Amino acid sequence: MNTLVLSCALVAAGLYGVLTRRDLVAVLASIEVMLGGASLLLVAYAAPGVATAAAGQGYALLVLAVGAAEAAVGIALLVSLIRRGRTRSEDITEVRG
Amino acid sequence: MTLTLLALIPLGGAALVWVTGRFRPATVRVAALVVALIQLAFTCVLAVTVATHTPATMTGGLTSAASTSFWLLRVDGLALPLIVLTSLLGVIAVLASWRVELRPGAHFALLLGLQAAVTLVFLADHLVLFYAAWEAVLIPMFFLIGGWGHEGRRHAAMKFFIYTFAGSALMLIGLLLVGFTTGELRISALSSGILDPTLRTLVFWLLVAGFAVKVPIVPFHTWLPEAHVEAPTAGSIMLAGVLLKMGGYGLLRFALPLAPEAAHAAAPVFATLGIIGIVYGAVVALAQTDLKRLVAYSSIAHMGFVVLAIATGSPLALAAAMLVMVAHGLTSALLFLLVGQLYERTHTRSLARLGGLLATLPVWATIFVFASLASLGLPGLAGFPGELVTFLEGFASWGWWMVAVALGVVLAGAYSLRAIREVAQGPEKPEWAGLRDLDLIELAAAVPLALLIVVMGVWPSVVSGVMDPVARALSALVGRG
Amino acid sequence: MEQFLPFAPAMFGVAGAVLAMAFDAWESRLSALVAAVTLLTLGALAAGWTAMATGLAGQVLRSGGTFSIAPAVCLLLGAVALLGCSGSLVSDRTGSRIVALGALTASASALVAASADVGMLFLSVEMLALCGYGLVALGGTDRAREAAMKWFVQGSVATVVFVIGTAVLLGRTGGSMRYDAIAKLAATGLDGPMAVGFVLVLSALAFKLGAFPLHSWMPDAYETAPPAAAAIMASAGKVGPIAATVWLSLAVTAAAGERLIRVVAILAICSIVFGNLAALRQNSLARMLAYSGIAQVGYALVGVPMGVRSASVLVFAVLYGLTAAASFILVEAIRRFDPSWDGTIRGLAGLSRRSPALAASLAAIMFSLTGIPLTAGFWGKFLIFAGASVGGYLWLAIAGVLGSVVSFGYYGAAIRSAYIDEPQEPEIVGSVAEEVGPRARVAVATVSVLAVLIVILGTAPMVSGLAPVLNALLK
Amino acid sequence: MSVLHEMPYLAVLVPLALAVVLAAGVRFWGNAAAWIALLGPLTGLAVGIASIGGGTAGTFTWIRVGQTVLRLGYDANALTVVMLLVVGVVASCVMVFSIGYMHGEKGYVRYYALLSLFTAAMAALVLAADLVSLFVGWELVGACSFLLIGFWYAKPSAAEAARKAFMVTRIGDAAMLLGMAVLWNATGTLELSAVLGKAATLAPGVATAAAICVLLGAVGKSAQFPLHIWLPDAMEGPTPVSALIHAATMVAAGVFLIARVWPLFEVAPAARGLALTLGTITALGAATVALAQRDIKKVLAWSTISQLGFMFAALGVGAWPVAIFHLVTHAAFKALLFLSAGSVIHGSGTQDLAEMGGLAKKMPLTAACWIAGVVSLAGIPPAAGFFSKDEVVASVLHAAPWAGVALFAASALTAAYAARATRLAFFGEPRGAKPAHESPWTMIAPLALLAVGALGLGFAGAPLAALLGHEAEPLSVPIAATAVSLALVGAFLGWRSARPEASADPRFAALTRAAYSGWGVDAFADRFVVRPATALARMADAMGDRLAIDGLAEGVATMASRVGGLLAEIQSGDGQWYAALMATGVVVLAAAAVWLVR
Amino acid sequence: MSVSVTLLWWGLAALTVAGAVAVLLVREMMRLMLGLGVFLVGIAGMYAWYGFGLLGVAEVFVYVGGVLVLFLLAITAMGRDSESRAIVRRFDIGAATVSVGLGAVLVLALGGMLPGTSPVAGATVERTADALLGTLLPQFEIAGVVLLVGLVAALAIVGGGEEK
Repeated sequence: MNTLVLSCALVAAGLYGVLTRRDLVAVLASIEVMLGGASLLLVAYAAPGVATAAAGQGYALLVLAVGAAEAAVGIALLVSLIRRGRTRSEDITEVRG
Repeated sequence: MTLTLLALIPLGGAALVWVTGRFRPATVRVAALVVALIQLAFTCVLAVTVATHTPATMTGGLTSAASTSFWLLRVDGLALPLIVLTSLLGVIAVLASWRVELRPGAHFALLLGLQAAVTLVFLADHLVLFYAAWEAVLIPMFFLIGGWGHEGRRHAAMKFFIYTFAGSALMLIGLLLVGFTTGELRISALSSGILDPTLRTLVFWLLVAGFAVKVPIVPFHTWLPEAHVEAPTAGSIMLAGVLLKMGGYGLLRFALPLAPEAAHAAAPVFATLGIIGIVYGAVVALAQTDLKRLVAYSSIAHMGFVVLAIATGSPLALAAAMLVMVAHGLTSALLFLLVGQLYERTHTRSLARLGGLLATLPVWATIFVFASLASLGLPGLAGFPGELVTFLEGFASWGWWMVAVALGVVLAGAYSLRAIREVAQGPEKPEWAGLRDLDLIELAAAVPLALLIVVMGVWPSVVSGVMDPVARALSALVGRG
Repeated sequence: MEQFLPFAPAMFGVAGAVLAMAFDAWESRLSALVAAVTLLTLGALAAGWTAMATGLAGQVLRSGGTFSIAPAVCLLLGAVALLGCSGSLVSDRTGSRIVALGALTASASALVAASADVGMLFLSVEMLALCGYGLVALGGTDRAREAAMKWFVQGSVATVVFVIGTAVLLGRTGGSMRYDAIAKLAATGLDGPMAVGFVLVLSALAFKLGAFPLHSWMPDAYETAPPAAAAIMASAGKVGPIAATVWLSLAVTAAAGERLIRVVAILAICSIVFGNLAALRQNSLARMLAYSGIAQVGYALVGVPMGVRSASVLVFAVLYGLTAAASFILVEAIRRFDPSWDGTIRGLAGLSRRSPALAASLAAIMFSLTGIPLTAGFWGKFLIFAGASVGGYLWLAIAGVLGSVVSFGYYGAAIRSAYIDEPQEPEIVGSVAEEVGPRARVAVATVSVLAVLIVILGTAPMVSGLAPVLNALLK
Repeated sequence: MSVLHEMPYLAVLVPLALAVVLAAGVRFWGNAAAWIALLGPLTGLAVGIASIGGGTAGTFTWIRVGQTVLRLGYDANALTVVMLLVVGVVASCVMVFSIGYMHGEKGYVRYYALLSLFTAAMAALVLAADLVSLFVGWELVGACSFLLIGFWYAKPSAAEAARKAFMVTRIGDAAMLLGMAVLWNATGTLELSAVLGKAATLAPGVATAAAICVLLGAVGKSAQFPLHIWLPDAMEGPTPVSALIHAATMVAAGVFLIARVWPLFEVAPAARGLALTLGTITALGAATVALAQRDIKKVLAWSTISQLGFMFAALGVGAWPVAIFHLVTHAAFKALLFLSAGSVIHGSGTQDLAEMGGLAKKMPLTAACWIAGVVSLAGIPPAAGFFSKDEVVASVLHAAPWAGVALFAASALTAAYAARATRLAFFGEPRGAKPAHESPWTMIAPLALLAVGALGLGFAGAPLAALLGHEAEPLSVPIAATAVSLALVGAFLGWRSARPEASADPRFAALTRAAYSGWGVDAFADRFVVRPATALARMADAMGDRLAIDGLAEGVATMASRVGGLLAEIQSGDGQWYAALMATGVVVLAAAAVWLVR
Repeated sequence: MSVSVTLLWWGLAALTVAGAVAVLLVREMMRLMLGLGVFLVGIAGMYAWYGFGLLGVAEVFVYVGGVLVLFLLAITAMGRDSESRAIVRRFDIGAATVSVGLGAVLVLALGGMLPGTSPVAGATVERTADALLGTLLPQFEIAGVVLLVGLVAALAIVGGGEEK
């Protein structure tokens, strides 16, 4: 129960950050928080059964890898924006309608 | 094979004409005329063959037992008159657009394509093929209105397409329910018993949605005047002449047989709408200031007779529905043709500006007077038999409500005579002095129609006879036989 | 070894991408393009071959029969899109990167379509997503980078949602997340967690599809991405997720999920309404296509709850993918043909006179997207709505057809501009078209071929019939 | 001869063919047209003569569906023969007369083509053996009347008159359609023999309804109150046309129709009563109006209405043979009067009584013929009019005294306006602007022929009645005496009160004006029927069609695109809002899922 | 299960929550990164607590050693203008509702399916390796492809930034 609540709380908190932080850096960081909470849930569900544990750890590793790749891409995007001097979410509201 | 040819001749002709248009624009119209005439001749031969054969039906297409093809065709007394009408008006439409300078290749190709699609609607013996043809009709019409229409063509083309598409979309659902609950996609195999009783009313109204817009039944008619006013002459001819008939055809071909009891239950509604259409169309026509709009509304009134006749449902009445459809096909086509020829000369359709044309354009005006009299249902001309029979039979079912129809008859006189008064009669206007009267081509378009209008008036059984067996079978279904 | 056969098609694509990157290092974009296109085509052929040889069933990737069709189509569409946009791909500096990421997108989508395991699905979907961010960013403009960033943020949330779903399913199934395992479990009855797990994964897919309300990235992305990228994302990039949605839904709901599957119906109706209405007011052709894409996804989802009948969804997806690719290649072609074009629908005025071929293709494509008979698009909708109306979702079918009616409001507007409207300024384009002509030629040719194909696919069944699909529907 | 006897429908086909021939060669025939056209009525005449004492009948199938058949039939019975003779004679006279009258007119050939067409239609009407073909003829004569009244189409007044004539009669025709529907519904056929055979067995309500509908049709055609308003305007047409269509034949068709379907009225007393009432009102009212007219043709027009009223009254009391007798004599003397008027107009160049006077000296022959007609009209023995009108009055008086009295008054007024018009036109000082001249022989000859008829036909009463299978009532001296004396008194007063100057006797100015305007029926119709109808139409178009119905359709479209605009607003460009949106979606879906599998 | 283990759990939980809160609220970027680092370590600890030592280690290496560094580079590239502008907060309430809603729905829905509460020795490195090279081999390979894609995408983005 505790873990469930904890990870859900982390996800919720991360989401809140994603939705409210203005600095894109902070937004990306909040995403990492969400992801962390989610993979914690994955681990927690996988842990008990001996059979699932291995698969769980495997999957968790894959998720981790993917998360890293995503983070890399995200930061690349961030940098390419920063180069144009746009670091905050209100700087990127041009495309609309 | 024969029936397949019937659909392919205009289609191939369209391609041919289009190609010709790329290289020899001058000869396009001749090519188109030749194709249309071949089609007409072919249709007439076929018509005679089928009509003299008993039972008066013919099936065609890829009908081998193993084939799962949608290409199934069939002609019977219900389709035959309309197919002949289509081929005839095909020729007239080509003649009517003889002087089209703007991209003639495309124009004639679209005309022939339209003709092919409409013919296929009446030929189809497979639900999917029928629907495909039904929608395919919209495409050439859309381009005809949009490409060769008048000032408001942008809006009119879209409105025409979307409005009628809305109706037929619901119709599609109805057809799908029919086809996929019964597993039977052959139209000729759709008998009354085949459809699950709980579905019938639903299916009936879904189908009617499509047909009602096409007929059009008041109050789903407002696309018609706009489309007519903006469409080029040939477009109006095909639109009034055959496209509207698709609605009546659909009602007779699908709505009645599939859900007879629903149709029987809905008969009062349809009778009411028909009567409303007759009176309302005439009343509104009376107020028009644009000649073409006036004719358009007269179409609505006439199609009201079709609806009323179908609602009445007795064998004679159903035959009358066909009579009115064919008669209106000829009359309105002639009227739109004349209006178009007039517009080519005066570049106005405003009743206020026209007048005195009996002196200016005697031949044109004489034919116009003739056509108007035909449109008000003068005995001896095409309009009379169908409307008379509808009236007689309608009284049996709807009693003194026919007083309203009688009023409609009077009003029909009112707007037709108004048109004559404002356009043909009155002092000659200097504004129009020196307009040239109809030339040979234009006469070649108008005179045959006029003659056929007389023939239809004197010898209606040429149509009702073919319709006879179908009419009896149908009205037996709806329990009025 | 045989379990790796299903990889082969996608791997061709990946190899193509790698080659493209390599060639890019030597700045030889043409060879990069050729390599990618060739390998994608080979991949498609390979997938087709695995379809022939049924029974090759990997553990987590399936192939054979219908499971190979979607991947084949993804790869083929990728190839076609790249070919169609070769003009800019060869000329622009970033061309080869677009080629590489495009090839990867196609491969990823193929993997998505072939996945038979939620974990595999997760990975391939992420792959698809990463390609997407890259492709949009390659638009090179600030708007493009902005759109990519926003998409990335939403995409990350989707990833998290997917991970949670995976976690739940993993915990439920105990180790294996293969569809068949899930189906076995679902057959014993669905409980809350199971349902949530499924729905979370479904949401992640819906996000890739761009179903309302998970659609927001689509208009921005399609509008700002280079046409080639948009063409691939809108065609190949959609077919995979649609197929995956069908397989997953079948696995979860075949046994006991009739009620649960209504969530898909909700998504469908929302997408149809929103997409069609929002598209009505668009000026930019690409953006209009994006919004209409939301509606199209809605139609596809209409077919998903049909259980066994949902095979028709694949037909729809394939035909839609074809048309969508054609539509974005068309955008590219018009740009090439007439550099002065501002990308708006109104700007198409007079196209029919400047380039009859392009105008005719535009008409065919738009009619096909509307679902008018005699075009390929009709059959997709026909089958979907047929299935829905007899499958107990009549209201969805009616909503769908009415949506199609509305859709002509904007598709038709495009045709109207191209054929009916008079161009505002007298056309100086004639001369420009001359010198642009050669560069536009490939694009125009591709579009024309696709348009012809659309019409042939639309008319041929009139004669040939659709026996297999119809039998599936009629039973 | 036998051919004509076997194929009475030749009376239709020949003039029809001639009409087509003439129309085809409208630029080619020139003056020959008259002689070609003349063949038509002569054929009719011949057929009539050939069919005296039993003609042939037959049918063609028109529409057949299943068992139900609509046939077009012809039947040359006695009544038909009489009408054929009348039509043949009058039409021939008119055609000959027109040679002179219409000489040099633009559209000379068109004129004769239309006359032939009319002859054909009229023959079809009288030959009809069933209501369908009768209605065909009925409408076609109406159409011909429309085209002939509007012969001078460039003249707005003529065009208006033509439209009015067609519209008003069409109201009656619509009613007649209803009557046909009633009969078709009740008897399952429209063949007169069958219908009339079953007439006795009809439910009284049905019979009355049908009879009244048919009567209304007749009222429209025969210009009875209140549908008489078209006839005076119809005088815009060429005068010979007025003589043929609007005096002798077409307007009499109503009388013929009722006589033809008499068994129906036999069982519908209400309809008979209505006929009597309307007939009497019309006879009296129209006579008073005629008294106040200044246009010689208008006088005759109102006189025609009045005389038709006499016939309807006779029909109303069941004396249909009498009505037919009066129809015949009236055809003779009224055609005569119209043609004489035509000759006068031709000679003096005006048709305003105020500008004539003293024409008797300039145009003696015309004057003589006119006077013959007037005498017959006024019912002075031994002219034909005396006998027929006397029989009418007698029979009406016998059945409905009040109506009889009214008719007495009417005949007195008849004599009065006849005398007045005669004096103003032919006697006193010449007031005409330009010198009048006598007309050519082609115009006088028909006049002479008709004059003979107008004076002599009175003795045809008995044979006619015999032909129609009745015996004529013997002349009742007291009634005759009263009538004649009344007529003389009326004539005397009319003669005295005749004052040429435009303004009437100041004492009766208002009265005269009211009478002149036909007691305001026209104005009433215009204000309470025509204008409201037009206004309604405009409103239905503007409010109903454009605003409401089309507005709804268009409104849906606009609304859709409006909503579309609002929805597109959702794409605010704020990425975090997008994320929020999608997160919300996920939450909702998850909740929905839990709820669905609960 | 011993009290110490439970306490350890609570300690780690506190650590992660603290880090998360920092990420949510701290304005100054460097401190925020510090918070993120704390959070990641906490998570890694949780993995380890569940007996997924390998995973924990990987987490530390990849994230703390990789991702976090990237973040720092980005921040340095960004310069220090970040907190110069006042933090305007829109639809906080909405965001809060959505976030809490998501959490709540998940908790409620998954309430019936509690995760493990105690570490097990199931996921040994060997077993995991077997899994990865056995049943999960396809996924493992595709994960490699994904990383490749990430590389290409990143390259494309950063490299593609120049023109126009």
